[in-house]
Formats: sequence, C-alpha cells, structure tokens
Amino acid sequence: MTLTYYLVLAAILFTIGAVGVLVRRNAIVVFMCVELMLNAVNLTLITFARSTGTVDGQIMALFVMVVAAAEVVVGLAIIMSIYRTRRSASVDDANLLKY
Amino acid sequence: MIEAPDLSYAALAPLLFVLGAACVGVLVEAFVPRDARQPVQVALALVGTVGALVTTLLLSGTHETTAGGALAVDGPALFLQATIAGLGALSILLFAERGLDPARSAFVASAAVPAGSPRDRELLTATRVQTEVYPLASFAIGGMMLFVAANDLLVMFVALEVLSLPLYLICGLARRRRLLSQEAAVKYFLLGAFASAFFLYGLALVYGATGSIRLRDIREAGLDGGGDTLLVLGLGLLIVGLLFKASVAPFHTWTPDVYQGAPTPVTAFMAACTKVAAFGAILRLLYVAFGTAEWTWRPLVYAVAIVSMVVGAVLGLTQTDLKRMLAYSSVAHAGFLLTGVLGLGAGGEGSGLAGTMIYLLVYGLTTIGVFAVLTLVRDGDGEASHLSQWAGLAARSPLTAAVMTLFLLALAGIPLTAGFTGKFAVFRAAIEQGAWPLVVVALLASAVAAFFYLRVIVLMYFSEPVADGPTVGVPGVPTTVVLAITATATVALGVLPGAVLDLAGQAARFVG
Amino acid sequence: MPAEGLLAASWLLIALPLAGAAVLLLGGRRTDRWGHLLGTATVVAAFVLAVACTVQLAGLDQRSADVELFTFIRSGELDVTAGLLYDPLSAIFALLITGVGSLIHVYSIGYMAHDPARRRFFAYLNLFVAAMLLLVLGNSFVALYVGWEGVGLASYLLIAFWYTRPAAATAAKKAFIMNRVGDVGLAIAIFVMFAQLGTTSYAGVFGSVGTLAGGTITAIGLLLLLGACGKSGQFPLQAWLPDAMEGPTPVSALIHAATMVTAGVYLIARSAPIYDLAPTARAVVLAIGAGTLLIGAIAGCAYDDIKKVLAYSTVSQIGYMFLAVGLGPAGYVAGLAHLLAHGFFKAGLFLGAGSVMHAMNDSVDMRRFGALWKKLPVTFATFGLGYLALIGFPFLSGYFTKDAIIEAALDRGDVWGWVLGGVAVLGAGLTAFYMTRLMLMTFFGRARWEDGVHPHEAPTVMTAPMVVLAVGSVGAGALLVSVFPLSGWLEPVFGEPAEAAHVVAPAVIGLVVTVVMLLGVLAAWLFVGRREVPVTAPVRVSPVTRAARNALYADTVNESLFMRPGQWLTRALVWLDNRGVDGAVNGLAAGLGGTSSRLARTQTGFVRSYAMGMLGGAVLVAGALLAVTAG
Amino acid sequence: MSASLYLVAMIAVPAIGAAAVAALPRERGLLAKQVTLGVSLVVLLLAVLATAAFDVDGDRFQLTTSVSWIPDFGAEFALGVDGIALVMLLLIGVLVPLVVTASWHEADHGPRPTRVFFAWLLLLEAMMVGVFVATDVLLFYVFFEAMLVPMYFLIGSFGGPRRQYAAVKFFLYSLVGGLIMLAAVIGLYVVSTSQLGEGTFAFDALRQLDIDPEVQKLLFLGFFVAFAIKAPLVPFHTWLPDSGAEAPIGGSVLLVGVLDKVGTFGFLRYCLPLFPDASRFFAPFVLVLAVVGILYAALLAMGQSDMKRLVSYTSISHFGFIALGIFAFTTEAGTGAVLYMVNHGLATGLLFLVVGMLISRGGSRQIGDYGGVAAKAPLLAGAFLVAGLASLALPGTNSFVSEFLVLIGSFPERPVFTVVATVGIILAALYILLMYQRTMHGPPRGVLLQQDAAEPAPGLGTGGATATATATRTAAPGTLRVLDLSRRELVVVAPLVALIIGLGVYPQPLLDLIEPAVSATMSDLGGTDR
Repeated sequence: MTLTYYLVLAAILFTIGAVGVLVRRNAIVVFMCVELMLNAVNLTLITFARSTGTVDGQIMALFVMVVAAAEVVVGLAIIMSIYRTRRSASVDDANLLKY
Repeated sequence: MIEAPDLSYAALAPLLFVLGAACVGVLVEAFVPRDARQPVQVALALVGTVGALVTTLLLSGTHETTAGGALAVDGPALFLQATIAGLGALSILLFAERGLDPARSAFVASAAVPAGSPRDRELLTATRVQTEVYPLASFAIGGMMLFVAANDLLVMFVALEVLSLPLYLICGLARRRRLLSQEAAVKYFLLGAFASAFFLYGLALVYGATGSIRLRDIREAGLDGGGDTLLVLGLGLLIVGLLFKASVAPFHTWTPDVYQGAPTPVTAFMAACTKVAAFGAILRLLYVAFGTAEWTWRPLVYAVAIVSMVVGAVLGLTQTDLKRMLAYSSVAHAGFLLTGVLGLGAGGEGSGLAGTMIYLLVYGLTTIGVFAVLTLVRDGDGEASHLSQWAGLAARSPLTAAVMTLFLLALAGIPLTAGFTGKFAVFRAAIEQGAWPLVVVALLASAVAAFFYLRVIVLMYFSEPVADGPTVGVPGVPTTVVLAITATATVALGVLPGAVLDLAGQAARFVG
Repeated sequence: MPAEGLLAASWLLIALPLAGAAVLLLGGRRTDRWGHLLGTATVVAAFVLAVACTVQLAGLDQRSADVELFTFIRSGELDVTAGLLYDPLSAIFALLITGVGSLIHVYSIGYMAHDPARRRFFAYLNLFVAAMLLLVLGNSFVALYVGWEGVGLASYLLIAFWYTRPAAATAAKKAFIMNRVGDVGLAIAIFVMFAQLGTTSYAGVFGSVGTLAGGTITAIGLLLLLGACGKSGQFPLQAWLPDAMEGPTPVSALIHAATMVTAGVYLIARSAPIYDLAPTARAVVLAIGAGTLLIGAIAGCAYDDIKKVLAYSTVSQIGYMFLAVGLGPAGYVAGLAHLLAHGFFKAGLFLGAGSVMHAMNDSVDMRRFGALWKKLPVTFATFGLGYLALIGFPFLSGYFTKDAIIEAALDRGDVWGWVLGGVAVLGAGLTAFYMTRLMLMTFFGRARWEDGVHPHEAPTVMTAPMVVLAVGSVGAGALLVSVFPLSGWLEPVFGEPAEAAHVVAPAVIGLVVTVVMLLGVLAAWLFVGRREVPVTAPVRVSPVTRAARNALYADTVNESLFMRPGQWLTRALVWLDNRGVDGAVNGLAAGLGGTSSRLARTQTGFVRSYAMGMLGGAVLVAGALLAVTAG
Repeated sequence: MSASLYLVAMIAVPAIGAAAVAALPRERGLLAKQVTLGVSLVVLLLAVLATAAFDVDGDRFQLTTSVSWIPDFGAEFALGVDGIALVMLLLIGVLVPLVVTASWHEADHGPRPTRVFFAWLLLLEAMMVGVFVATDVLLFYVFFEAMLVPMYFLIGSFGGPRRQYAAVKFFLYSLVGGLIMLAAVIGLYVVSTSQLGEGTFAFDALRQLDIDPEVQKLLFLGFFVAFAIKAPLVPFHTWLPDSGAEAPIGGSVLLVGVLDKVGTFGFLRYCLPLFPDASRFFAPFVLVLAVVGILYAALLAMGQSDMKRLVSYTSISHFGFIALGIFAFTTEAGTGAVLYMVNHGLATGLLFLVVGMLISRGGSRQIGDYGGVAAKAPLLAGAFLVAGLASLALPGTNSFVSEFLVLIGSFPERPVFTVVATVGIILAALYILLMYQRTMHGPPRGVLLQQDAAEPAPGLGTGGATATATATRTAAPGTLRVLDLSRRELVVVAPLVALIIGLGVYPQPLLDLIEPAVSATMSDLGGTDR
C-alpha cells in the first residue's frame, strides 16, 4: 500500500491551513490554522520517515511539536495583550500601520 | 542504540556565552530585586554578547563541523557570528539607554496592562523599567548565531524559531504608541509563524527527497540534471521562509509595519541582526546544500533581487515616516545583498560570499547608527519620526545632523563611506559572474533610493526650521558609545577597508 | 628676405598705438588731460616710422621684408609664427592708415573737445589703428584674421561710442554680427589652407597653392570673398555700413570710409595668387563689385541723412574697387589707386560733413541745411574739392582712378568687359547725381535751419586736416597714375603690368565718363537745385524712390530671412528644452513618485492580505523553480 | 619637500584647512575667510612648484606617489600628473583664491555661519585636485563622487531661491552618471583580473589591456554617460542651467570652471586611451552631440532672460567645442580642447564673477532689470566686455587660441562637423553682445531707476553686495547709485583679465605643457588598430 495518500492528505491539510490563514479574521483561529499547517508537516515527516526507513523524521516531528508549543505560548501572549486593549481579536481591526 | 554526538565545546563557546547569559538573565528576572535588575541585566547581556564576539575572534581560522555535523564552525559562520554578536551588543546598549525618554526607558513598564488604561497612564510616567527585554534579546542573538552556523535543516529551523519568538515579543514592548507596537507584534508573529510553516514544509519535502537534512548529504543526493520535483519544491519553500526573514520582496510586506511599530531600539536590532542571520542562512543553504545545482536557483534569485531593489527603492520615495522609509530602504538593500549572493562562481569560487558578508557588516553598522540617531530626535510623544519634523534640524543641532548625514550617505553608497565599500564588493562579485545587467539595475535602483536619503539631508540642512519642532535629546553614555562606534566604523570602512576585506576574504570558505 | 634696419623695427608700427590705447584705457581719469595728445602722438609717430620704413623698402633691391617675432601657436602640424611682412602692398596701406589716421586724430581733438569721454575715444581709435596695421602687416592669414577681428572690435566700440543711444548700440552690434558672418568664411578658408597645404603663412600658401585641385582653390577664393564682403560692406552683407554712421563722424571717416572697409579689397589683392588660379571666384568678385556699385549708388540718391549718403557712396565706391581687383592683374593697381584716392577724398568729405554737423548742432538732416557755403567757407571749399574728386571731375584724383578701372574693365575685350564698363560708367553718373544733390541741399539754396542754429566755422584743429585731405583729393590721382605710378611700385607684388591693347582709347573713355558725370550733375540740378527743397521728405513718391530710401530693402530681407525666424527658433527651442528635455527628466521623477504612491496602496495594513501576498509569492517561487528545472 | 609630495600636499592642505575652518567658533567668520584665502594661496603656490618640477620631455606621468590602499581590490592611492592634469591644477590654483576673495561677503548675512561656506569651498578644492591627479581609476572614481558632496551643500545651503531643487537635481544627475560609470569601472577591473591574473585599477596597467571590442563598447558607454552628464553634453545638460543659476557665484564659477571639466578631462584621460576601438566607433555619435550642442545651447542662451542661466548655456555650447576637439582625434584639436578647458575656466569664470557683481548691485538676475550700467560703472562694464569677448573667442583673448586650434585641428578629419561648429561663433557673438547691450548700453533702466531694488535676493549677495545695498539705501531717491568695482572686486577681476589677454597673445608655454600628453593619448588611440 502506497504512502502517497498520506503525503497528499498532508498537502491538503497544509493548504487548508494556509487558506484558513487567509480567510479567517479571528486572530486565534488564524493562529490555529498555522498550527494546522505545522501538523500537516508533521504528517509529512512521519510519512517520509516511514518511506526512508529512518527515525529522523519522527524525531523531527517531536521537535516541531515542541516548537509549536513554544509558538503557542508566545503567540497567545501577544494576542491576549492586544485583545485586552482593543477588546477584539479580529486581525482586520489592527491596521493602523499601512502604506 | 544512538551514541551521543561529539560536542566540541570550544567551537560552541560563542553560542554558550550568549545563550548562557540569556538563561542566567531569566533567573535574574526571577530572583534579583527589581531596582537592581536593570544594571545586572545590561551587564549580563553585554558579557554574553561581547564574550561571544571575543570568542568568535579567538576561534577565527577554525574549520570544522561539530555536534555530529549539525553545526558548522567555519569562516562564514564565525565572521557572521562575530558580526551578529557585535551588532547585538550595540543594540543592547541602545536598549539600555535611560537618558532620553523622561520615563527612563523605551520599553513598557508592564506589557500586560492594557494600553490607554488608567494604570497604563500612571505607569507611563513612572520610572519603573521592565528588564525582560535583555534576556529575550540575548535569546534572539543566540538564535541568530545558531542560525548562521546551522549545517542541518532541523537545527536551522529551531534556530529560526529561537531567534523569532523573542523578537515577536519585544516588538510589542514599546512604552509609547503602544497600540502600534502591539499591532506590529501581532502582524510580525502571525506572518512569521506562517512563513516558518513554509520553511518547515520545505524541510519535510527535502527530507523526503534526499532522506537526509544534513546540508552535505543534500548536496550529494543533489539535483542530477533532471530535477527531482520534491527536492525543488522543498528548496523553493525553504527559500520562501528565509526570504521572509531577510524581508526580500515579495515577502517584505511585514517589514514597514513592524519597523514602524516596534520600539526604535528593537527596530535597529531587527534591521541589523536579523538581516545578517537570514542572509547567513541563505548563503549556507544555497552555497552548501545547493551549490552544485546553482543553475536551479540562480534565475529565481536574479528575479527576486530585481523585484526587491525596485520595490524598496520606489516605495521608499513617498514615505513620510523615517522608520518606514528605512524599512523600505532595508528591502532595497536586501536586493543589493542578493546581487552579492549571485556572485557564486563555479565550484564555490568567486567573491560573492566575502562580498555579501562585508555588505552585511557594513549595512548592520550603518543601520544601527541611523536608528540610534532616530532615538535622539523626540517630541512630546516619543521619537519624532515624521519627516516634516526634521526640517532645519541642522540649525538646531549641527552634530546630530552631521552624523545622520554621514549614515544616510553611507546607505546611499557614496564613496569614502562604508556603504560604498559594501556596494563595490557585491557588485564586483556579481559582474565577475557576468550578471552586469543586474548590477546596472541595482545601480539605477540605488540612484532612486539616493533620492529619499537626500530628501532627509535637504530637510535637515536646506529647509528653514519649523516652529515647535522636536527637541534633540542629549544621549546618555550607551547611545553615545553606539553612535561613536558606528560613525567611526562607517568612515573607517569607507576610507581604509583593507583589513576587514582581508578578514572576510579569508573567512569566505564553507565547511563540508 | 629677413628685415634689417628700421624694417626690423616695423613691429613698432603696431606697438606704438597699442601702447597708447593701453595707457589710456588703464590709466583711467588720470590721463584725461593729456590722453588725446598721447593718442595722436603715437599715431603720428607711427606715420613717421611708416614713411621711413617705406623709404628703406624702396631702397631694397628685392622689395619685401619679413619680420619674425615669436611663436604664436605651435601644436602638432600647425605652426603659426607671429610675424610681419613689409612689402609694397602693405607699405601703401600702412601709409594710408597712419597718414589719414594721424589727420583724423588731430581733427578729433577738436571734434571731441567737449565730449567727457574723449580719452576713451582716443584709446579706441589707437586700438583701431593698431589692429588695422596688424591686419595689413601680418605675414600669415592667421595674423590677418587676428587684425581682421581686432578692427571689428574697434569698430564695434567706436560705433557704440555713444552707447546710451539705443540706435548706436544696436548699430554697433549689427556691424559686429554681420562682420562675424564674413569672418566665418575667412576662418574656414584658413582651415582649408591648413588642411590642404599644412600652412597658413602667405609665403607657404602662395608658394604651394598651385598644387591644389581647381575646386578647392575656388572654394578658398569664395570663402575669402565672403570675409571680404563682410568687412567691406559688399552685397549681401552691406546693410551694416550705413547704420555704422551712428558712430562719431571721425570714426566714419577713418574706419567706415578710408581704411577698415577697404580691408576686403586688401584681402583680395593680397590673395592674388589664389584668385589667379580661381577664375570662377574672380568672376563672383566682379559680379559682387558691379552689383554693389549700383546698389550703393541708387540708395545714395534717396537718403536725406548726409552721413548715410556718404556711407552709401562708400559702399558704391568699394564696389568699384572690388570690380577692379576682380579684373585680375589688369585691375589690381587701378583698384588700389582708387582705394588710396578714395581714402583721401572720402575721409575729407566725412570730416567736412562732421564740420557741418558741428555747425548745425549735430543734425544730419540735409533738408534742414542749405546756404551754408558762406557760413562755412573752409568746409565748403574742402568739401567741394572732395566732391569734385569723387564724381571724377577731370584731372582730380577720382577722374584718373575711376577711368583706370573702366579702362581695365573694357580691356577684357569680351562682352562682359562692355557690361562691366557700362555699369561702371552708369555708376559714375549716379555718383555725380547723388553727390551733387548732397552739395546743393547742404551748401546752396535757401537756409532751412532749425531755430536756434547758428552755423560757425570749425576751429583750425579741425579745418587743417580737412585742407590737407582736400589737397590729397585733388592731387592723389594724378600722382598715383602718372607722376609716380603705383603700378611700378606694386610690381614686386603683382608682377609686370601687362600692357593690354586698349579696346577704347583712354581719352575717349575720359570724355564719355565726363559727359555722363555732367549729365548726372545736370539731373541733380534739375531735380533738386531748381526748386525749393521741402523741409520734410515727400511721402507720395515713386516705388523706385521708396525702394531706394529703403536701401533696396536689404534690412527687410535680413530681418524676415534671418532675424525673425531666428527669434522664433530660439523661442521654440527654449520651450523644447524646458518642456521637452528637462520635462522628460522631471516627468520621469514624477512618474516614479506616482508609481510609488500607487504601489504603496497595496500595503493595506491587513495581515491577511499580506499573507495572501506571501502565499502568492511562494507559489510563484515554487513554480519558477519547477519551470527552470523541468525546462 | 620632495617634488613627489606636492600633489599629496595639494590634496591634504585644503582638506586639513577645511577641517580647521569648520572647527572655528561661529563668531570668528573673518578668521575663517583669512585662513581659507591663505590655504588656497598655498595650493596655488604648490601648483606653481609642481609645474616648475614638471619636465615637459619627461615621462607621461610625473610627481608620482603610490601607496597600497585596498589590496583586496588591487586599488592604490596613486597620484601623478601629465601635462593635461597639470594645467587643470594651475587653473584650480588660480580660480579658488579669486573665488574666495569674490565670495568674501557671500555668507555674511545668510542664516548659516560663514565658516561653513568656506570649509565646503576648501573641501571642494581638495576633491577637485584629487580627481585630476588620481592615476588609479578607483581613486579617481572616489574623488569623482565625493566631489559632489561639497558642491551639493554649497548650492543647497547658500544658493538662490530654488536652491533645494537645483542641489538635488545636480546631485542625482551626477550620481546616476557616476553609478553607471561604477559598473564600467568594476567591469574594467574584472577584465583586468582575467587578463593580468590579478585585478588592478592602475591606469597605466589598464591602458595595456587588449579588450574585446564589444566589451569595450559597453565599458565606454559606462564612462561616457558619466562624463557626458558632467561635461555636460546635450541632451544630458538640463541640470547645469539650474545649478549654475542657483549656486552662489563662487559655486557657479568652480562648477562651470573646474567641476564640469572633469567630464571632458575624463573623455581624454579614460575613454580614449582605455577604449580606443569603442572611441573610434562612437566618435561620430559624440561629434553629432557636440555640434548639435554648440548650436542648440547657443540658441537657448539667446532665449534666456536670466543672466546666470544664459552664461550656463553658453558654457554648454563651449563644451560642445571641447568635445569636438577631443573626438576629432588629432593632436592639434586635442591640444586645443585641453587649452580650451583652461581658457573657458578663466573666461567663463570671469563672466560669472562679473555677472555676480552686477547681480549683487541690482539684486536681480533678470537682464531686463538692467540697462545703461556702463555709464554708472565703467570698470564693471569693461570687465564684463573683456569676459564677453573672451567667451566669444575674439582674437587677442585666450579663448581664440583654443577655439581656433580645436576647429583648425578638427577640420582635416571632420570637415563637415567643423564647418557647422564654426557657424557657432556667429551665435556666440549674438548671445554675448545681446546681453552686453541690454545690460550695459542704452539709457539707464530697471534697477538703476528704482532704488529699493538694491536689496540683494537671498543667496545672491556676492562681493560688495550688501555693502552696495546699504549705500544705495542712503542714496538719493529715484536713482540707484550703482557703485563701480570696489578695490576687492578689482583684485578679483584684474588677474583674470591679465591672464585672458596674456594667454591670448602668448599661449605657447601652456601648449608646450599640454601637447606631449595629448599626443601620447592620440598614440594610445592609434596604437591599437594595427
């Protein structure tokens, strides 16, 4: 049975995440979409680990999870602070800086 | 059974210095009483960065890989680490400036307090200062130094995050104009995360294509003529991730907003150090992992360079905010740097590597200098970064205007300033590889860019001073030191660049 | 042969007046008191020296002396030495210039006595004499060119001497510009000589001109002729000379009658070896001479401004000279003789006119003169003699010289000979007419003076030179043609005068010319003398008269052909330069600015659009890479 | 001091002087002027000494110094002069002290301190010297660009009403040219790397290169555009009228008198010897630009109402003659062209200075505001006339010799172009005499009748400007007392007049200096086609 399906699925997930970033307004959701992309990558890594028969891919997946966690910490902190000020988590409200 | 990788601690000393200082810094935040923190943190951060600088210089000449080949300690790595450490130290000094802002610091007292709330207003006048920035900055610097030494895509990714996450945070820590600052942070964060997702996906694809993430193995698995779609796609996505950090058009969109919103010292830090780190990674990725297959990426870089130069130069023309203008200028400079990157000759020959490294050093120094001057000119609400406020500044403060002029001329690449040396180096590299049309475009772009640098000079010198113009603050010791060093370096590297060119020339050889 | 003795010092001829000019110009007001005396002294001294030199020259067996001074310009092939050539031809000019020059300096002492800027006047006069001497004494075409433009400058300064009068300023400018047009011809001629012969010295050019192709020689000849026309006020460049009368009268007498305007004749005579080989060019000289002769005479008939009449007369007389030198060896001597004679009587006439104006409060309108003969006896006498000499009254100078020219013309023996001769005779008639008209309107008839004019004879310092010149006018011709033949003197230059078999006996010609002249006088008396001269010029006149009054529309042509189009062109170009050339640059700048602000709109400030941009970029990058590797 | 140090000193002395002047306290304006004058006189002395030490029959380059500068680029700090550079040094040496004297009161009443003006002036002098004595192409380029900065500040800080526009325009135009040249400079370096093993910028080494014609064309264009903008040739000229008109008089004099000569100097020093084939290939096009420029600019000059713009346009026309002389490729024309560069510096320099003195009295640059000045100020008028005659190349003035040499030298090679160019001398007479007549002749007009007009426009005060202005304000109402030249102004005018006439009568010494270098250049040019 082929691994291509997994890769395709991962690609689809990645795309969904990317599109989500573009279409969703809520900062949290946007951020979650990014997380989705990261997890799509994880799936890819695992698949390749399987195909190449090395463990590197799995290790990398673990690394990615850790990094993602760190990103969540930082990200939520930032989003919180601006939410407190603006009472809104919509990324479209934050556009004082332009042109 | 996996045996522990060999670690050459000597070779890692620079990194250990900075990251160690950062970790200690965290403890300091936790245990040292608030009033004592500022000096301690500053001292610590300086020890870390300067220590790193010294150790890299001591290590010069080393040419090896360590940590099981995950880290390269070679000429370029050391040169760029030294650059980053040095520029980092200067940025730390800018952070530490307490003389300019009446509230004794450029950073918000308590980031958690909502902007504009009563508490925030009372904190604004309080002289209490926040010191998290120092460990954060140290982490970022550590990440950058790791970034340029990463000989392995995974390490590169980790380094990327280590340098990015702290930056996202400190972008949001401005004491004044907090809304802008926070907005900058959010934008930077979201887009940064987005970009790193691309990088990561690219990593995965390359891994899938070559079965390894070691740069050397990738080269050996290399693109054999035909072109392995996975690998090419991977390369593309990796480049996207890096170009984003280097704020190369069309991945520059975050740059103006973030530069403008972030606290000026942070902007200086980002503009100088991030650029160096990003290009360090680009060079290593392209030269080491894809050096033998440069025919694949050369056209791409060629095109991106042109786009970046043109976009930066043209958009800079109509900016009215100095920080924003400098952001576009940095986009243009990214383009100039890419012309240097194209100076890779057959079999790794060519002066492209050395040229680019020189340019990075020069650009970093000048940029920090220019932003340092920016922090001096203030009105009631922080820095007076609107162009119109600079009219007739020369009459009010000749010295400030003179120094600013020096940096602007350097950015414009006028001879006898460091900027010219850098430009010459990269353009020479490009022409050696027959990329003269690109160089002509670059030169025309820099002529256009020169216009907006000149405009500032015209305002400062040839316009009559405006009523109720901004005041020019008297810099404290740290900023003075920064200005002195950067200005001297700008002149020295312009008049007698021999030594440094020599250094870069020798350093310009990748391991592996 | 190299000069020794006085001839070696002939450079002093130029140096003396030049020094005078320098002293007067640099000395400033300090020299006001004695400046005019110094100025006169230098020229007189030069005259004495010229006489001495000429005497010595006469003594030499081979009458020619070279004076090498210093290297002027040496570079590559070009080697121009500043040097003088003192030979019979330059000698007679030197004598004429310094001689008449001295007289006019003396005259000016009186004429300019009350002018605050008299010192400046004498400085300019000295400058002119120096330049003119350089022109005739120089031993190369470059030296000649230097003098050529030098006299142009002097003439400019002197015409514009009363520069607060716009008319004077404009006239001066006009003179300089039209001269420059001629100078271009002269300059290019020199270029051709250098390009073809590698030298510009008379000796070198004349020595090797024979080696050139006929076309080239003709070209040189025509170019030189252009220069000559400019300087001598010949068609088509004659229009400046009458306007030049805006200058003080002594200037008109010296520069615009006796000397400078004859430089063209000198040039052609000097370039005889070239013209001998360029029949076409010579033919053109003839045509221009004949044409200008008539133009000048006709215009002279119509003007009421005494100086303008004399000016056109000059134009016409120089036409005679051109005609003569255009005839070649046969005519050179005749032409030069007429030149010298003309130098005397025309200078005399101008000085006379000056004295009249002096008496009439500087009015030049002959309609407001009349009956001056008893008020200004001396002037009348001298002027009268000059008049008679000019119209060729038997046995006065004009008679001999003009007849000689007509003879030479007829001696060609072909049909053109007859045509030219006829023109010359006709010209003689016209000359008689307009000069008689002038005499009648000025000295006879009823006094038509403006109120408050009290004519009085000029002081001796002015009359004396007039007397001397009058004597010259009477005697010169006979002297030069028969007593002391110029032909013999000039033999070293033009060679043996060919004894042509006369087509018509000289006596007959003399008779014919005299008759025609008398007819002219009669006509003048009929038109002017018999009836009252209206104080204002009649308006309703025949088109011929109107044409003549407008000098055959020379100015109109110049204006509509060159001036106006030039002004339009200039205006157009200014517009082009500002809107077009500079506009392109500024437009580019503006364009960039516009693009900039339009592009800046894409920086919307929305994170999601930035992300969109990045995604698009990523796709493009990936696509590009795939395209590269696939293809 | 050993002869070879003269050149170094000629750069160092004014540079140090500039620093010293800049360091003076604001109120010591007078001292600043005195120091500047002193320094510029020292430079003049050095130039004379250098000339004395120069052996006409000696090597191409003399008084050479060479220190390693940027080894990695193979760039050296190499100085040396040939006859061409030497005469330009003399020109600089003569002009700067006069400019300083003429600008004595230039900066007295502006918002900006006096010392700044004179410091920039000295720095400019140092750079100008450097650009002519550099024998290392990179060093030349560095001076070429760095030269912009002082001039930029002179125009921008002390210029006329539209000084900002003019300054930026000047800077950007030159910068664009310079940057394009930079590409060519690097290209040349790369070629030298491939041919000589290691890259060099040494002029003498580069002259030996045998460059592929196609490459030559590209490199030639790179240099040519830069120089054509500097010189300036039509159609790259539109910056000059603005800069020339807006700059303070001293600036205009040095700009047109010396700075722009760098362009023509560049043609002769770099374009011809380094790219002989390309030079020969492009010569016809350049000649077209030159000849068109002569007539075009002359006609434009006639159309100007602003005296300084007019003079600027006349210069553009003159540069056409110089370019013609250079690209005719004959020794005579080349020598003439170089002499033209010197003479034009003196003649147009004087013209600008006198125009400035007139403007400082009338406070207006418009020709229409003047008339009949000769009656009030004969000396001024006289100087004006001499300058005018010199710039219309009347025999007896220096310009005649050079113009004559250029034309007579070009004719054998390029008869058609030369003939067309010769027509230019008529136009020259026109534009000069028109201006002279309108301002000096005729009855008193314009500012001579209304006395308030004596207020000098900002930045236009030259020489006795303000002094005159005050004098006139006390003058009888209705009539403006136009003072004749002050003693100081006489000191400025006299030497130039003397030089103009002296060199007009006896130019040979200069020609002897210039010719060897020119014929060497021409042989470089000819040496390659066989």
